[in-house]
Amino acid sequence: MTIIKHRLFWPSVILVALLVVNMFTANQFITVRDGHLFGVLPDILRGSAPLLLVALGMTLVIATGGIDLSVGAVMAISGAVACLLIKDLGNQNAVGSVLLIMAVAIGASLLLGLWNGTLVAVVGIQPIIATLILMVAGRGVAQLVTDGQIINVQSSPYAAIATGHFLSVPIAFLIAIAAVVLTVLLTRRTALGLLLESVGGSPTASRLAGIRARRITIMVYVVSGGLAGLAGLIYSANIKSADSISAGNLIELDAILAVVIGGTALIGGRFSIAGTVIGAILIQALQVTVVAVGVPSKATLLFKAVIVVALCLSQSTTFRQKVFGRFKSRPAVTAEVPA
Amino acid sequence: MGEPSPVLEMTGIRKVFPGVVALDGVDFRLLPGEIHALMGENGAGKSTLIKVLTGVYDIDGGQITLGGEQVDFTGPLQSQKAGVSTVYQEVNLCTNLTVAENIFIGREPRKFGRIQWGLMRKRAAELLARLDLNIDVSATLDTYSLAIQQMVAIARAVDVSARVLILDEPTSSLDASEVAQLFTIMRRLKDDGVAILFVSHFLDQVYEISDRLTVLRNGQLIGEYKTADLPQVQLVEKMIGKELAVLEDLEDKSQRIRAKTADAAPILAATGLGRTGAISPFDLTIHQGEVVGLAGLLGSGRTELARLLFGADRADSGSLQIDGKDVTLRSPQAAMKRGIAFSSENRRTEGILGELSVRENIILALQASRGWTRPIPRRKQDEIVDKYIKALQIRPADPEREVRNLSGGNQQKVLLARWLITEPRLLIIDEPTRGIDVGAKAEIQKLVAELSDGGMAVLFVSAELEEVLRLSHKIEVLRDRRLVEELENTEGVDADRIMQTIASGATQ
Amino acid sequence: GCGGGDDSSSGSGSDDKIVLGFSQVGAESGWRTANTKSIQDSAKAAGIELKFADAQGKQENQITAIRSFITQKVDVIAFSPVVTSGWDAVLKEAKDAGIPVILTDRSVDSQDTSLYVSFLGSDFVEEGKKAGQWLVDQYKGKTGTVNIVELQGTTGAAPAIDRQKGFADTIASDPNLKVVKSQTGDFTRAQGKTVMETFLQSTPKIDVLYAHNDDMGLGAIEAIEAAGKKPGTDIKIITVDAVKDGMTALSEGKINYIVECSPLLGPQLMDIVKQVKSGGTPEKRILTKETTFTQEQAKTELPNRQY
Amino acid sequence: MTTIDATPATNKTPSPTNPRRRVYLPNTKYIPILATLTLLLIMYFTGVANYENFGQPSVVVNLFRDNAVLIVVAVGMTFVIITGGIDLSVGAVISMTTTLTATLLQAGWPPLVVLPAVLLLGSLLGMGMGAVIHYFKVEPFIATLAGLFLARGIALFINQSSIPIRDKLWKAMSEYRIVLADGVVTKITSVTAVVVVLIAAAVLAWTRFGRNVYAIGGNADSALLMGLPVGRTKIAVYTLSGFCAALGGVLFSINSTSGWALQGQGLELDAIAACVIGGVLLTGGSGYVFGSLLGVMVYGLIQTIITFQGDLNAAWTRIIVGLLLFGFIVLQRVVTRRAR
Ligand SMILES: Nc1ncnc2c1ncn2[C@@H]1O[C@H](COP(=O)(O)OP(=O)(O)OP(=O)(O)O)[C@@H](O)[C@H]1O
Ligand SMILES: Nc1ncnc2c1ncn2[C@@H]1O[C@H](COP(=O)(O)OP(=O)(O)OP(=O)(O)O)[C@@H](O)[C@H]1O
Ligand SMILES: [Mg+2]
Ligand SMILES: [Mg+2]
Repeated sequence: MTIIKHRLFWPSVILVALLVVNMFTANQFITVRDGHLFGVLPDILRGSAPLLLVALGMTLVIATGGIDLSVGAVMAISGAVACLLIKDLGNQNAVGSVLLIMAVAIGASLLLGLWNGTLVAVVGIQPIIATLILMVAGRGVAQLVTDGQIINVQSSPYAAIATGHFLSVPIAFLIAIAAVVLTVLLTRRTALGLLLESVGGSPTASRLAGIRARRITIMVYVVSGGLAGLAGLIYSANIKSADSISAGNLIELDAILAVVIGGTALIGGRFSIAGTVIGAILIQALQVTVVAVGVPSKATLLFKAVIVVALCLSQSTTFRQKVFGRFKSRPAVTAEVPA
Repeated sequence: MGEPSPVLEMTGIRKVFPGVVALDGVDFRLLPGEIHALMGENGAGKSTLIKVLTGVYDIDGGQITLGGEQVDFTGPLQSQKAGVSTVYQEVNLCTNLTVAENIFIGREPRKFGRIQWGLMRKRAAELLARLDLNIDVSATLDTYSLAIQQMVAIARAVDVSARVLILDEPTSSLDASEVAQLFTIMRRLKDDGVAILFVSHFLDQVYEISDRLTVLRNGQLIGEYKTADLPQVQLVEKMIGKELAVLEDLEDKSQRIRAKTADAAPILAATGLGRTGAISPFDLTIHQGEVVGLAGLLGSGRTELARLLFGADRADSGSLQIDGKDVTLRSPQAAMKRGIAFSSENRRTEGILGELSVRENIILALQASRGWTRPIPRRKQDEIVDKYIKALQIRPADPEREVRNLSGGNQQKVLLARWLITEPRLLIIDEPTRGIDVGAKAEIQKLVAELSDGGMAVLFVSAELEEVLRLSHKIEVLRDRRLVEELENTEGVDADRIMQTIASGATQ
Repeated sequence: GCGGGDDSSSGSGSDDKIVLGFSQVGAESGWRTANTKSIQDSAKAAGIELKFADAQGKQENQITAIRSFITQKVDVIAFSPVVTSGWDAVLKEAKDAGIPVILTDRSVDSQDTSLYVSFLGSDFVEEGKKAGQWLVDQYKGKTGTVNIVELQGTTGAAPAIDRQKGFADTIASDPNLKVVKSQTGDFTRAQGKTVMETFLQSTPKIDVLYAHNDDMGLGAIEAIEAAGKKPGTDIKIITVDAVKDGMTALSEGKINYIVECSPLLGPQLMDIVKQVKSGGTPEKRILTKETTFTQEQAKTELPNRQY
Repeated sequence: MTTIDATPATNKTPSPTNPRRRVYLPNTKYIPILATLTLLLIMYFTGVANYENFGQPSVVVNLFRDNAVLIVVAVGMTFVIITGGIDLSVGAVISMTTTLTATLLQAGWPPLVVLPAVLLLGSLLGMGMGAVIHYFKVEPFIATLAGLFLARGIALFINQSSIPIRDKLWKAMSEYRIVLADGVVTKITSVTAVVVVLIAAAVLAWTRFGRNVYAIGGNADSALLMGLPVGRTKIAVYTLSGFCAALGGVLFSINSTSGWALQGQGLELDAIAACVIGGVLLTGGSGYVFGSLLGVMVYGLIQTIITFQGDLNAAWTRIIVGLLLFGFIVLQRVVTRRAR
């Protein structure tokens, strides 16, 4: 009974249902081949890594009551920068240089995050507009970096972050999970999570409680930028090229959706990283399922709409009460009014 | 008995929240033309009863009849239509709208469907004038202090010609003259046959205005009494279930002599500190172990003064010395670093974080001052929180409950706890006893006295003059956003003397 | 320097210089960028002043741009329509203003063909047909069903619809050829790869992949290799476009056949512009010179590819 | 908009009406709008100074015409955002409306049936989303995102390709020219947009519904306790937004005499951005229709400048749009802050 009431129960059920569907449609759900995991499930997990990373940063931003639309553009820039530099390497397979280049790309993404954070926290621009600026201009910058063309690289260490395996698990997924664990530690083992939720709950009250709201706000945008940059690297490593035009296109919407599915409210305050993880994997699983069951492309969106509607209703306590709970004579007016 | 039949009758009301039975088999009735006080400690269930009545909450059991007919309101809209006009406990208005709109929204004067702004403003101004309030009704509500907002809420409720008027702690931040105005209006309505339900933690007010009272304790009905038949002491006993004895030792002023402060260097000294439009430049010194009270009428600038000392607003003139060193407070953190704490009068928007738990709310300020990298270990948190939940009798004593589900008084205690655990050297408390029940209020006063004996300086702001007089070593009197006089709180200083100071200032 | 990099900010009044307003669809792919570049470069070379507007894939932006060209009183307007329908009104405005319009790359379905002077571009249906024809030829006389998966372009985009149609119509002649899965890959490498991964997981046997552009095909190749199969051998691959990366893969044997869709319309367009301006009437329908490539042809052609 | 006059400048002086002050300081709540307007004018004249033909009246007139759809949609969005919500479905509703209109007209339905039918459908979809948001307490973002998928899904399901409209009435509406002055011509679409703005502004400023919208955005819980019809109002604003989007779709179909399932992609973001640039707060409770109109104009003017510049490729177009937006917003911020 208490499990059913849990916020994440229904998203989890839908996720499991989607996985079960894939179990039947797929040749292999999960097997070991050449010493690593192979099959739909690893594919889904690997494929969800960029979205997971972006959604993770988005969760923190949303917890402070903000939003970050620029993640897609940051992904594009980070991938473009990395590929441009790797392409010019004498030996593209030199692990050290590739790692250095990845650090440079992530550094650039952190700076972009800082730019967003500054606009929001210091200049005081509404987050949606502040990050819209970078969303629009950032992709332009990425296109400029790549001259509008796709830049190919032949670097196996670089490709490994997306397609390699470590201890037979896809590295991309490991990176995403490492980021998740790190974020959880960072927010829950320190006081950061509490301060974030406080700033998201009420900036005024937080300020009067002595919280440096501005610093925290800047920080979450920086983190979001960095994670988006990492996601951009994985995205581009996956196709061994920088595609500045489509990298991260519209990913902000999916990321926000993942966060909301995970039970973090857009107005800020309480956030759930576990929820975001489920949300992101769910979205990836949904995308795979659509292809796997052969939904014709003209009906794809309708199919997704049905799932999202189901999800959004399952998120609603009121809906669950009305449908599954005891039937009441009249609708409950549930105003959350403090005494 | 020749009692008229009740306009409102509630029987066997039961309301359960997850983990709490807020009301259990409560009966309540309201006669036409009476003022009926609903009494009980913080968290007794008064506000819940009112919300159940007006349809904000569903009931889990029992019946409500209004004017002889059984009703089942689905929301405030319905109850309002049925003639029940309500002022809920915390000011529930829309601060982004103008004063006039707040008063008239939902029933604006219209012509051909078009709102008549001029007429609306005129009527709003007239209405407020009857409450002795001359403010610009076309300014948005958020430019006014909480007390003004409360008056506006009252004006709104009173203006609706209703059968039943419900006032949940309307006087919590009003000063004496506003209360008097309100009572005049209540009496007039009562004479018109309106039934009034009144909640207050001020026993004097209850005895002054009410005809009968109903006492709740822990969600249960204790009884219904004629006010005249029930002496104060007995009422308190019924409310808290035991005798109240804490206040006595405070009464004796002679004990409140500043032992250590006389020669101590001042903690804080303001010279010509001020902020344009908020408060004129003032001088103020606060010593260790000293309780400084701020007295003044609504909008006299007490809150503004306090905010300057905490860095919540930035001063634009004068200078501030802390421990003899010149400082500029640019932010609350700067003040906190120097041992200053400030609990805002506006607990709902500037104090509590509703979604967070009691524990998180309590440790917030301490945590903020330590920085995010040094979390307070969970065990230590639990220890501190437990201690203060006990000390301040926060109920329910569950540290993991969301604060927004606590009753108003208990939220106030949580805020107080938040600042006490930072062990400040100067504690600024703006209306700390607002909405707090008699027992807890006495506890808080005792606490303030103890803290000051222990060397903490306290800047105490309260609309209740008695309280200020009882606790303060010296009293700063404000008027029209100006500090007009400083009074040593010696024998002979009493409420009248202070009112005189304010009034004489007014004639200048 | 911005984009085209030329300094003449706005028509400085030299009367003899032709001003061409060009509204591009967007920059949705490398192909499109090459197309843009070709037009900008050849305008410069031909001494034509180019007013370039990027519509970011939106019809409303193109309409706006064309109207703005009319306001700016350019000499000729050219554009690659985002969609086929819905141009009558704005084209009529251009006609009223006496400005000739040239369509490039994609056509419009106006019934009144006097609204534009010429259409220069490829025929997407034809491209689909060419791809299908090659497949039909490959499997001529063989028995046993051939399982085809298709990576479509962006759902609703004209090339996606036409390339699918042309292909489907042609392979219908051989009942053995069966499209078992068809899903959009949004014209991108990443989507092409992801969708192909799932195709490989959910389809027991895939013989042929038909991708609506090279990029999706290249993404799919990654997926095929990751699944331990050999692209071009285990699974035959047909794509459209013939961009450099695609041609490289073709010459390496990873792709089997590419139908060209050339982005280098610039020089031809400038010729038509000059012709129109000097009072000539160009042909109503000018097809770009396009061909198809097999693996052998790719090897010889590859060094010449610039985009 | 509203006729409320002088509020004390935020220095909170308790003095009631001081008639003289009005002369010096504009009402504080109009400062954002005035700032936006001023900056917009500066931007316009910079354009005039720099580009040939920019000064022609048709540039301004075309601004309304090219952005008619966005204006109408932004008006609906303004209502939604003022209540503290958001509507992501508008772009998709446009595509659904154009596709449906074109399909039905092609199938020979009488235009006078098609018009109300599609408007009704859009409103119903909006109402449905509003109901889900209110009754089931679903976040507006996710509910309207589902609406987006649904509406575009329906559109794509009906027809993926673009469909020409050959109906006489539509063609006539599309071609009808309204001559404002010599050589300055506008179309039905822009007139419709202006009318919608005026009506919406009046509704927001002068009706009870309008006031409820602000109240809910200020504090929905309080609004409920004040006895305002919160549920009804919320559902109404989403219905209104759905209607506006459908109307936008109709204008679109008139403008282009065609229907296409990918029409209006990303338009929701443009509409939201326009509102926010025009001073509407995403947290709800404040903003004006007129502000949103200015926001659209800013957007449109940036677009116009880019076309007049005429030598920008895709990358530079994006960068310049971003920079202009940035400059505009930061200036707007600085000006508003100063004035307060
Ligand atoms: N929405 C809610 N969810 C859970 N518990 C609640 C909720 N509202 C009130 N309670 C609980 O119900 C009890 C009664 O609260 P109520 O607000 O009625 O007290 P009160 O008598 O008005 O107190 P006060 O004098 O402090 O205002 C309290 O224990 C409170 O914690
Ligand atoms: N009589 C009044 N007329 C106009 N505005 C007033 C009046 N009283 C208060 N205000 C408004 O209230 C605001 C707050 O004043 P402040 O908080 O300093 O008062 P206070 O002395 O703390 O009184 P209280 O908190 O009891 O209202 C002021 O900014 C002012 O705008
Ligand atoms: Mg209460
Ligand atoms: Mg005060």
